Amino acid sequence: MTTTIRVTLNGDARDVVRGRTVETLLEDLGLHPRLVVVEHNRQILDRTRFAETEVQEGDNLEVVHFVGGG
Amino acid sequence: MTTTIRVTLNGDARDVVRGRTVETLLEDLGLHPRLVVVEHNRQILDRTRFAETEVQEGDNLEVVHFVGGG
Amino acid sequence: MTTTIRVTLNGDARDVVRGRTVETLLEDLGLHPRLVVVEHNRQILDRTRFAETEVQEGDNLEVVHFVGGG
Amino acid sequence: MTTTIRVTLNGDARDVVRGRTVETLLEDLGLHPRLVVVEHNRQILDRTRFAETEVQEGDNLEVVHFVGGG
Amino acid sequence: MNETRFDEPLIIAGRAFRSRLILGTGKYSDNASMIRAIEAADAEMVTVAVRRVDLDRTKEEGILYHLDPDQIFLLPNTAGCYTAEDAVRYARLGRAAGISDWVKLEVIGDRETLLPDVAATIEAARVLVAEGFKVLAYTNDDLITALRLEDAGCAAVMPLASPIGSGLGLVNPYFIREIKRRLSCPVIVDAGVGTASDACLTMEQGVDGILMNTAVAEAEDPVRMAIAMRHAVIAGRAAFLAGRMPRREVAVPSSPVTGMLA
Amino acid sequence: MNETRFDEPLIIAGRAFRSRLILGTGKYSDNASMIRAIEAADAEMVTVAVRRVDLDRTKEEGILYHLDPDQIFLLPNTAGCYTAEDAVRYARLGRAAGISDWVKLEVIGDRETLLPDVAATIEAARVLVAEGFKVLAYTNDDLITALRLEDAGCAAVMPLASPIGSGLGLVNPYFIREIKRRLSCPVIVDAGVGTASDACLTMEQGVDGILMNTAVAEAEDPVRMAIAMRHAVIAGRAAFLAGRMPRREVAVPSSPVTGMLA
Amino acid sequence: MNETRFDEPLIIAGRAFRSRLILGTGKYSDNASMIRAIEAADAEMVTVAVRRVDLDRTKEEGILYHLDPDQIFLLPNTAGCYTAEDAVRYARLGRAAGISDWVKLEVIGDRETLLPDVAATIEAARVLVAEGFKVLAYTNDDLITALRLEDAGCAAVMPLASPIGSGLGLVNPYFIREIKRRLSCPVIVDAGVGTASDACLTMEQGVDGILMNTAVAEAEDPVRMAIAMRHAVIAGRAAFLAGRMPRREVAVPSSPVTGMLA
Amino acid sequence: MNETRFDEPLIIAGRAFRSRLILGTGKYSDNASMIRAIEAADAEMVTVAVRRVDLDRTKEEGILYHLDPDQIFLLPNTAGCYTAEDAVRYARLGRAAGISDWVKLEVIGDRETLLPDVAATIEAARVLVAEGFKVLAYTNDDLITALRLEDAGCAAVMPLASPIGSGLGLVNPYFIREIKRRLSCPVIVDAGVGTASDACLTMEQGVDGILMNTAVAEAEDPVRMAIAMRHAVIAGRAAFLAGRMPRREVAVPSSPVTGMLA
Repeated sequence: MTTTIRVTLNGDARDVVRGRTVETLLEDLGLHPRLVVVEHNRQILDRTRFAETEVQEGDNLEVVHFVGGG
Repeated sequence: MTTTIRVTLNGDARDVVRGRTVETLLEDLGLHPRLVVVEHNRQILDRTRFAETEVQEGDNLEVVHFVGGG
Repeated sequence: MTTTIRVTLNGDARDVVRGRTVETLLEDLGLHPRLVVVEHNRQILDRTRFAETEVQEGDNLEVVHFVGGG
Repeated sequence: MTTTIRVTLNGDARDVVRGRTVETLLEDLGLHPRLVVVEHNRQILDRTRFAETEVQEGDNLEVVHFVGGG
Repeated sequence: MNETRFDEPLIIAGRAFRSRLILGTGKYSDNASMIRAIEAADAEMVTVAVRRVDLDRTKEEGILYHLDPDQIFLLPNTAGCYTAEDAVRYARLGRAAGISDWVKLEVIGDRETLLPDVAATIEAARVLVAEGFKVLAYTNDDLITALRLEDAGCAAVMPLASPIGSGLGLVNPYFIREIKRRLSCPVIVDAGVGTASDACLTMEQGVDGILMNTAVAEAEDPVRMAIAMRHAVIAGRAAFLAGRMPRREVAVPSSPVTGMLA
Repeated sequence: MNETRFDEPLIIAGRAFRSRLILGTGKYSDNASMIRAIEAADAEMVTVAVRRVDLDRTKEEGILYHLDPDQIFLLPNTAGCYTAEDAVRYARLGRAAGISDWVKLEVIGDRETLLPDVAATIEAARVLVAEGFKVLAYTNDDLITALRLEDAGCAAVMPLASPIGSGLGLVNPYFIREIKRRLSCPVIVDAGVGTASDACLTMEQGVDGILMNTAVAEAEDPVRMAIAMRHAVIAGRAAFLAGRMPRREVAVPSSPVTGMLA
Repeated sequence: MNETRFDEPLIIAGRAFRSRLILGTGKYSDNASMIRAIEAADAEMVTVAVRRVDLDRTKEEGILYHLDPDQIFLLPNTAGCYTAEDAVRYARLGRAAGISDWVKLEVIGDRETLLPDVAATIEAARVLVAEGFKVLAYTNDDLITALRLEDAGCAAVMPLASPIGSGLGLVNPYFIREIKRRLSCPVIVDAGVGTASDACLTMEQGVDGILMNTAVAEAEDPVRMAIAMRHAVIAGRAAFLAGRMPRREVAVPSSPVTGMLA
Repeated sequence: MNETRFDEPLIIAGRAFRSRLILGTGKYSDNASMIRAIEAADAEMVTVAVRRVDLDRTKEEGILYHLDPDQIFLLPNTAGCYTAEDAVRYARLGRAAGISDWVKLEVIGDRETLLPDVAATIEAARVLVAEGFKVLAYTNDDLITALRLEDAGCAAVMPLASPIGSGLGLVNPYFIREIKRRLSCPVIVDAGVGTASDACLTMEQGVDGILMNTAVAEAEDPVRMAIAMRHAVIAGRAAFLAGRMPRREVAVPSSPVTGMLA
């Protein structure tokens, strides 16, 4: 059993250490959970569930935030 | 049995002698069959069938033609 | 010798007691010398000369002021 | 006595054989008298006088015509 | 090159028209004026409405007493319809007259402005195209709707210049120009033209033709205005094809700047 | 009523013109195009400039080699003159050509904008009228100046639509309309028209004619634009005479609102 | 009466805004300029877009690093969405940021013109309203669509002045005025304003506010343009409330005509 | 940068003005409204007319009973004069009031349009400048005349936007822009502004200020319109200084096109 899993993160395939939660994954990426929104397999993931949600092989994660726009 | 039937003609109730066809009804009204179009109970009636179509009690007839319009 | 002279004041003929100066004439009219300008026989009369300028028979006086305008 | 005279023709100094009339000068220039207008020393020269008008030393001639214009 | 040869004919649904001016036949003070205006305008196609025969009045009102479909192409409209269903019904009645299977489709969305209900128009267009109609669809100046109407199979798309009967002219030339640029089918501007310069300016956007009614019928002198409109449409078309000079905020002399006298 | 009969002729200084479109002859790529454009425009009068004969080049450039004054009325201009004195000189030279005593007077006040010097124009007009000229005076769109030019005896007053060669069209219709309303002599709009709709809109103000040059000469296809302008001037004139419908911000149906089916 | 007291606040979905100018936050050369422009414009609400975090670049790009939602109301948009489904997805993501349940809905119908797909916009609006969103819907200038969006429960309807980023200004004041006249919900004009006079003219139609982005962000000096826009919106609003003088083609003196000297 | 610091003061004849809005004082329903409008407009200079004292009526009508020349700079005009001689006479009377040697010169050429007689205006300007007046000369929108007035030594040139009291707004922005571009002295647009967007658009042409009267005095609510005009002038000025975005007929998104979700 490998120690990494493969997920799709913002459209790109990415290897992630097995057992990371969304919260720890964001930490790894240097992102502040309060400043992003996460869509987990096409469902918005409530911020309160970041800590309990473990990233699984094949997960599709979208991490978005607000940028300048008109 | 009465000799007239009641039909709706262009929205108005009207008594018509029993046994009139669309063709003879138009004649009674002084209308040229070639210059009008007849809707019979919400179905357009082909001009070739005016002679054979007998007006029935309760029929809804719309007799229309072209008028000036933009 | 009559005690009045006839002058033209703002376009109208008007009888004025002989011996009035421009200053006293303005007083008679209830006008404040500082708020009007006087044209005396087509010449602008300096305000400092109102007191010394006696109104003469046949004088043409224009008394003007500022009004609302665009 | 030289055989040429100097004139100003359309702004340029030009040597012309002595004794030329306006008519013969135009001929020399290949111009049709009916299609041009000549100003001779600032006076318009009537076409009927082209033949009789001899070009003199120092004359100022303007030969103009119609061109496209708006 | 004369006026009849500077241009190609307008082709709609395979039918060629020499004239790019289509007239409505409503609102004239009398039929004689209407006939004379149509002739003066040199129109080859006119719109007509479908209405109940008035059984209590004179039969003179039927327009076929006045216009010969062999002489002038009649385009039945669905004016006055507020639903796709109604418009389809009127279109079928118009076709049943036996003249053609063309229809000027309009589905109105609002009684005050007579602006089209574009969703219902698209819906009706699909039904009518499926039934074999040649649909010329009146619409607003929205490109997206125009594209959908073309996709639906309309024979021509007819965006407005401004509201029906308003005479406000071509309010949004950008949108009309963009519609023309993006569609492949003929684009006929319909409604809003008020006078000749409006028609001329509209044609200069490159559109294929204009349909108008009130501007002619309600002019003080409809026949003279019909003459005006005929020339205006030709003028605008020719100017579009000619390619106008550039606009510039500097002046440029028309006469030579050289050759001046000293 | 056809296009030649809906209108009176234009009368200037006692001379009648069927066409209300006057063309300039400058800026064409070649003389053949110019000739064909004049024909396509159906112009009866064209302007020409007075310039020195170029003694070193071909004599082909004289316009009388190309235009027959018996066929088309030539109107000499004073283009390029910046003083009343110069304009008078050029006018006299133009008259000496023996064609007519008409002149299109222009006295320019500024090289960048080619706007007229109205004081010098009025001065020159007085001199020329006294010498028996028929003066058609180019001017700006100022009513007061136009009235003075009429008082000076000008045969026609020619206000601009916008600067010469700019193609900006009729920028100030109010001023042009007011000039026309107040003057008795013909008012010919001169300069600034860029395309057919400009010409049409200008004629709709009621003016008597239009003089243009660049709009035709610098169109991509001058002959087609000449056709456009011919029709545009007729269209605008006819629309003016016809009397347009009112503009209104409410819609009014063109088809009957009664007689709808239930 | 001073500038803060001549008017009522703008109320959208129960929330009161003193400022009627909403700014977009895109296209600024840098965040500092954006912040200063927002301050200079005195805007209380700005739009933001929802986009993927760029995992390979600096995290500075998140706008929450620069704007404090407690200081300025952030309105997430669905810019870039071409289907109702996508727009709903983006709206939900925007709401999940936890700031508010407001969304500026836009569903684009065409990549070239960025014009809205009105059918898809209405569809998405219905879904989002049912989910409790406060929907401010970007749309074209079609009254019928605007009425449908209001019927769908939108908190505000946002018709365009002209295409996004075009700077063409208010092309069709008639349609905008009619939309405002007929809707009960706030009407905010969105897109197309290019300079201050556009904003002023737009507000003079009676609309409740303006949303703009490019006009400020792409001005040569965005902060000065933000000042301009702040004043222009106030000016247009005050002029609308004041009731303008009539237009007339005759002159009327401003100074008394009596009391002149002889 | 706040609104008082984004701009330089307006300097006329060496005197600095913070406000670029000059108001006329005619046509108000009552003096109290006039005073409040002047305050709301934040004007520093107002025009006044010279008229005979009405000896038979109340003396209240003198404007110095209402306006304190130490608080607001009064600019006497020569309104109502139809000759250079009359205008000079009125200017002298105005100066004799002892407030300043400034005059707003106007010499009218026509009672219907109130358009200026430019020849007489230039003549009067020369006389008055020679007598030491600071002449602000009302004129039409002709560049050549404006150049002559500057040459004559005018302290400011005041071209019209449209006729006095018409409210038609800025009809010819090209001419006004050109006048501003070519003159060195201040250019103040005078007459014709009808509402706030007119004022804003006028200032965007780069001119130095605006004088208006009827637009404020005849608004339904003059004080609110004065507020509108104050902001409109600031907005137009700031927008001019800011440098507007380009106009383009293609759309450009305001939100990023990258970073969209899959």
